[in-house]
Amino acid sequence: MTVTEPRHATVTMTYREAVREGIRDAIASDDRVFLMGEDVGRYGGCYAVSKGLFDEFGDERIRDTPLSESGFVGAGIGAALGGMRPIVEVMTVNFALLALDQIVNTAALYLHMSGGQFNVPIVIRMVTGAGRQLGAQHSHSLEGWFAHVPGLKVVAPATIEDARWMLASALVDPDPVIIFEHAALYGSSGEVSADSGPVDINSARIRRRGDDVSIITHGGSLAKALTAADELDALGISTEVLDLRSLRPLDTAAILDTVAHTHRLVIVDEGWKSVGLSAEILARVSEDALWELDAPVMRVCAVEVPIPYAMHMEQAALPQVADIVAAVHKVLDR
Amino acid sequence: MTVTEPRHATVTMTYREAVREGIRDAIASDDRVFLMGEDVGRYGGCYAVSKGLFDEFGDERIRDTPLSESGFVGAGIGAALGGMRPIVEVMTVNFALLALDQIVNTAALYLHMSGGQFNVPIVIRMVTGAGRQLGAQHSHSLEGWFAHVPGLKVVAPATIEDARWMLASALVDPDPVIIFEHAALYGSSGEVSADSGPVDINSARIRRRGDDVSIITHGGSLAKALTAADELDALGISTEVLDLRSLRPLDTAAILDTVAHTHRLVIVDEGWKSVGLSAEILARVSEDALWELDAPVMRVCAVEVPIPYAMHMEQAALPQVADIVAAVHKVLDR
Amino acid sequence: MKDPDQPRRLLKQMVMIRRFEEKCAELYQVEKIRGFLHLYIGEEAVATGVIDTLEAGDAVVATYREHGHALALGVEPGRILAEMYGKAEGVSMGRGGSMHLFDADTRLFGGNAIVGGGLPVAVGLALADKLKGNDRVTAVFFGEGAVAEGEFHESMNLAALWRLPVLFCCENNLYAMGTALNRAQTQMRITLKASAYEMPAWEVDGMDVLAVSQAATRAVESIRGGAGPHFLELRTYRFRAHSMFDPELYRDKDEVNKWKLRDPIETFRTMLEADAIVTSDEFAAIEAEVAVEIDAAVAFAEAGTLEPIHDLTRFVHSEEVAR
Amino acid sequence: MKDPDQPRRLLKQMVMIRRFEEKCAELYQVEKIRGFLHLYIGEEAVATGVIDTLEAGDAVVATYREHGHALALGVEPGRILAEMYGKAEGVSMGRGGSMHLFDADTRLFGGNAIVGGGLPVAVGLALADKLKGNDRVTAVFFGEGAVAEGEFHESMNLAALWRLPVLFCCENNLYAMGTALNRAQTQMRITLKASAYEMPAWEVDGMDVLAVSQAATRAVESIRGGAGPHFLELRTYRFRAHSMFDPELYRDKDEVNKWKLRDPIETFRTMLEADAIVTSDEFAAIEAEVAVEIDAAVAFAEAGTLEPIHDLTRFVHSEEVAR
Ligand SMILES: Cc1ncc(C[n+]2csc(CCOP(=O)(O)OP(=O)(O)O)c2C)c(N)n1
Ligand SMILES: Cc1ncc(C[n+]2csc(CCOP(=O)(O)OP(=O)(O)O)c2C)c(N)n1
Ligand SMILES: [Mg+2]
Ligand SMILES: [Mg+2]
Repeated sequence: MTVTEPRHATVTMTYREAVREGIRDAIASDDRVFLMGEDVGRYGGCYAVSKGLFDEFGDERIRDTPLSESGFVGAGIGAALGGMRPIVEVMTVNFALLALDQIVNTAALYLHMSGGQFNVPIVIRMVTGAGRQLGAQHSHSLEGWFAHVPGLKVVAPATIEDARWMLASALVDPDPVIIFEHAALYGSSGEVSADSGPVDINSARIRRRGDDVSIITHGGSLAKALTAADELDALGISTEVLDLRSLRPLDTAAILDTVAHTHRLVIVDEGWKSVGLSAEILARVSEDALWELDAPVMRVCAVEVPIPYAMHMEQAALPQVADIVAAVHKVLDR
Repeated sequence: MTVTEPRHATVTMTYREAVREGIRDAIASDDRVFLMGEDVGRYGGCYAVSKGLFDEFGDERIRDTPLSESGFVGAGIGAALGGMRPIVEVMTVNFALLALDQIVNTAALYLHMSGGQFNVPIVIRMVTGAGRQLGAQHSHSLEGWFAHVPGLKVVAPATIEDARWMLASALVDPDPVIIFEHAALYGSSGEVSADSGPVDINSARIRRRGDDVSIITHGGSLAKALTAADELDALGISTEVLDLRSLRPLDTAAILDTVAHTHRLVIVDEGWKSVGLSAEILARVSEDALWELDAPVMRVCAVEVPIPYAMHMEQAALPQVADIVAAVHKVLDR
Repeated sequence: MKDPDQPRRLLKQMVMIRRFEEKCAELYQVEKIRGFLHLYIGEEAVATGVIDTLEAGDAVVATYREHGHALALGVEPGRILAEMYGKAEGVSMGRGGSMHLFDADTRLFGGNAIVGGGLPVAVGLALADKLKGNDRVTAVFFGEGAVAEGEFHESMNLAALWRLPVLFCCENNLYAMGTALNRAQTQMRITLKASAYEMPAWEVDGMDVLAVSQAATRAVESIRGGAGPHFLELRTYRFRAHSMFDPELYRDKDEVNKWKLRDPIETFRTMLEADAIVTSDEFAAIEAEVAVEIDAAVAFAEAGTLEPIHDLTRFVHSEEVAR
Repeated sequence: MKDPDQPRRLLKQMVMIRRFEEKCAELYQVEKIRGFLHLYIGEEAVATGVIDTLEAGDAVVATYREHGHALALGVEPGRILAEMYGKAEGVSMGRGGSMHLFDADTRLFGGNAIVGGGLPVAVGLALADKLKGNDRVTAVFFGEGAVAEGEFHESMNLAALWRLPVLFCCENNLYAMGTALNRAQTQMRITLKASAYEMPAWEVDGMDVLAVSQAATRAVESIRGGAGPHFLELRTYRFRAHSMFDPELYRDKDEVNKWKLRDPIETFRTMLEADAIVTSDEFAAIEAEVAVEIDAAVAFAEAGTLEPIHDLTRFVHSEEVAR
């Protein structure tokens, strides 16, 4: 039986509001869900994401924590084991380095080590990325590290729609899901379906169709890739842009499909190049679609240097639209 | 002026003894060097590496620490900043997850953030790898994580010779060096030059020459690769084996050279495949030597699952000689 | 004594742990058990006394030295041994081994082999209970070595701050592998660490199972009464090496022998016999029962099967359908 | 008072920090300074009082709120400001910014923006001094928020255990971003944390620069005398927001105003004037000197140059030749 899908109503909001609405929804609709992290409550969230939620839900469900990343992430894992559905906010991935033991040695391993008895339905949100002159200790992009670890799922909402709805899907997932929100996105705004409900969080999505070359990217770099595609369009180069959305598992089929379609590939990742996410995408293409390639793949990544404070140096260290455009020219040899 | 290199005298020892001799040498010859870590002293080291050194050098230079990975690794960094040359032993990489903040946010960044003022001449040794039925929390191979981070150097001695002499080079290096020792290697023995002194720790080395196919590997997997090469030899397949030795920086030239020579490549890495070290090697080959490849590259890695305890399952999870042989057949299509 | 069965129960439990682990040591020698094996011999009064006071629904988080805790919780010896054999019938299906005993039925949440790693998990389990309004307690066991870890400190603070129903059980056996407590802490009165979090903390003779039971009972009652977390320092000693690989260079035989005079089973048995609560015949009967159970456990483990290799990638993600 | 110049010196130092940071706030508004900017206004007595007692060769490890510490150490204001401008003439060549001031000459080892991250580093610096037989002290500054971090606990324990020459300076300004101390700790007497490591610890009025100086002097003397690490809890308050992004929803104006009555500069100046140690003319002269220095600093920063982009990959590894 085929029914005509009703066109969803849409509303306009910022990425920040979208994340907040997702959290509000989840807490309002499921007693087991609560938000926990540093300054998520009275302060309103370091990036103002949870502003207002403390007044709405109180201190049990919007729980401020002391500065104890390993402690409260582990407590979130324990609460998940105890039947809750915690959303744990680690302010930024930079501080998550203090919580990796719990994320990797506990959250990712308990299901397996217990022979399937204990799954860990935790969602860990964290901010990632650079670009605001915060210096080397506040500018890491370590999504690739997490994407390396079996037992974790890793997603990166790049659009307002995904910011709004991925959380619901992550909370339905019985296993640990890490959500990376790029700091630069919070202020961006756009249309969102008003009632999508959980969305698929395992698949990549084409954000722009094109025929000459593919760009694969995620998170904070999507906007740059789309801008580059616009510029290239003006030059008569038709660019396809694939947003990975899920970093673990990677949607290999979608990756191979776009390569099979355009035969030329540029990968854009704000993380460092060596042993990063871009390497894995390149590796999969080479393993499974080597003969589809009409040119070597190019990677546009952060320069392999701690991210400097000075604006001109920071910008030079990060992938820019011009770098993407140049890489496309290179793989097209024109 | 060319002189005939005198053939170095050699001695036979185990990998464990080689590491110990390296440490003894370093401490005896430089007042600034000391060894610090959990149970390195009175206990003799968790893997008996430092056995006897406590009696020889005393508790200041063979310093037992409480169980505080972040604390004592950070203290090692501070001591290095203060003019010492600490060798910090983190019992295994599994516990290093507790020290990553110090390794990444301090050791790797201080030189850069200080505009070149403060280098951190620390050496951090840790055991890596699986294969002894220690279960998921004691079997990680996370070399790839460290190899991702600018500011670190990462080496993996796979031979007795490198176990003996890489430490000296790491201590000469003005910046942080991480040394990965695979647990399975400690009991192996072989010949070592008696007085090599610091060796180059930036380059890979061919461990076996061959013409039909290349295997690139490191650390605990080198022996498996060499065994596979022997088996393949019996079948008339000539295999070249490259030992990476340095995981950051990677010796790209050596990687490309062997590919240019054989045109077929198998990468063996005990770490998980996705976003691991093997991906980077594959990526570099695809970027810079795509047209040299006569077949897609194959990766032989750990299955993407936490390492199980049961022997048959653990062995099934890890790269085996048979897997390497099968991969070679596949890339050779015979 | 309120519960007339308790003495015999505690005694039998300790004997069971002791004989079970002696068997494990044997089986390790003949390579039926592999990997790391940490024996609890000498420390039986601790798990026995504490866990005896817990109720169904309470949770336990333990370390890699957790056979005693699993047995005291009532996990079947055969399934524990099968786990160490790496058999599919093991508590963790052979995926975990000696260090990773898990059991959903008795709410045993590991078997955690990262020193200090179980502490935040216990805090979270208690948080879940508190949020749900359950009247449950989570008991977490850890060695005195773990007290130096940052995770210990963060967990203590969180539990105290949120007044969570956690019973912190520090098994102070004086050594962390080869590191004596005085090489790890200047302030060796571990209960003072708890005071820094305003947490009630008592020093308990961990070689005296009744003392342990009494302290734990008092603490658990207080926790259930809403008084927040409590801390027990249980002073004990391991009679064996840290693991099967330890040459024990760091302590001398005299010290070990002195502690063996305080063997928790011997002293308790002697007391019970003196008080005519358990006769020597009854004790012999206990030993006999235990021997039978252990034989059955070995038989069970031996008869166990190996999980098929094609199932290797199970349990990376849950198998629930409703995603 | 033994050192007749001290009062005027301390006063001027505090005024310098205050005016410097007021200028920073202005420059942030016009986007000359970017990134995170954390002001020390209100807390000047702490860095001023402690650092005044240190000697050349001693080391300082600070946080992201460290302009005051750098100035008190004698780092040139122009080079600090140039750093915040991202100029090559900055103390860290523009690589670090406000949160990462480093200076080899005065042994300022950061400027660490990971809460608690500087503590183990300080322990290590002190370890180096102890191993070398240097008679040096390392002072490490951190907020009361850092006390919850595991790295705090591990560092305290190591320093105490090894009797290292560390002066732990906890700048207790009652808030960690928006989290009041009573939301982070049950036991709010922070000195009791130090007691858990048998470390001498004193509560000090951090709004009174002489009290700070006296406590620090006593502690530093004791440390140099070989008594091991000491702990100061310096009770203070930040008058401004946590950073330039903070809407300050978590505390009310009344509280802030009450603390402003205890402004460390005002109270000290009033006292010195009452005691006729510094006249109001002299104070005006200090302000004038400071204003000149700050103008010079701004001019220096403005005149600074941008590091060439092709140098981006410098300082990933050292440039020493002898590898
Ligand atoms: C984080 C971490 N560091 C180091 C180890 C290695 N290790 C295993 S047991 C142990 C000693 C722990 O001592 P304690 O906490 O006193 O417990 P006990 O073994 O005495 O019961 C060590 C260092 C580990 N498993 N985890
Ligand atoms: C490990 C870590 N967690 C979180 C942060 C974010 N953060 C920066 S400053 C701060 C508050 C610290 O408070 P406190 O230690 O009291 O110092 P204060 O800012 O009051 O001087 C926080 C949470 C961080 N930088 N590092
Ligand atoms: Mg112990
Ligand atoms: Mg504060």
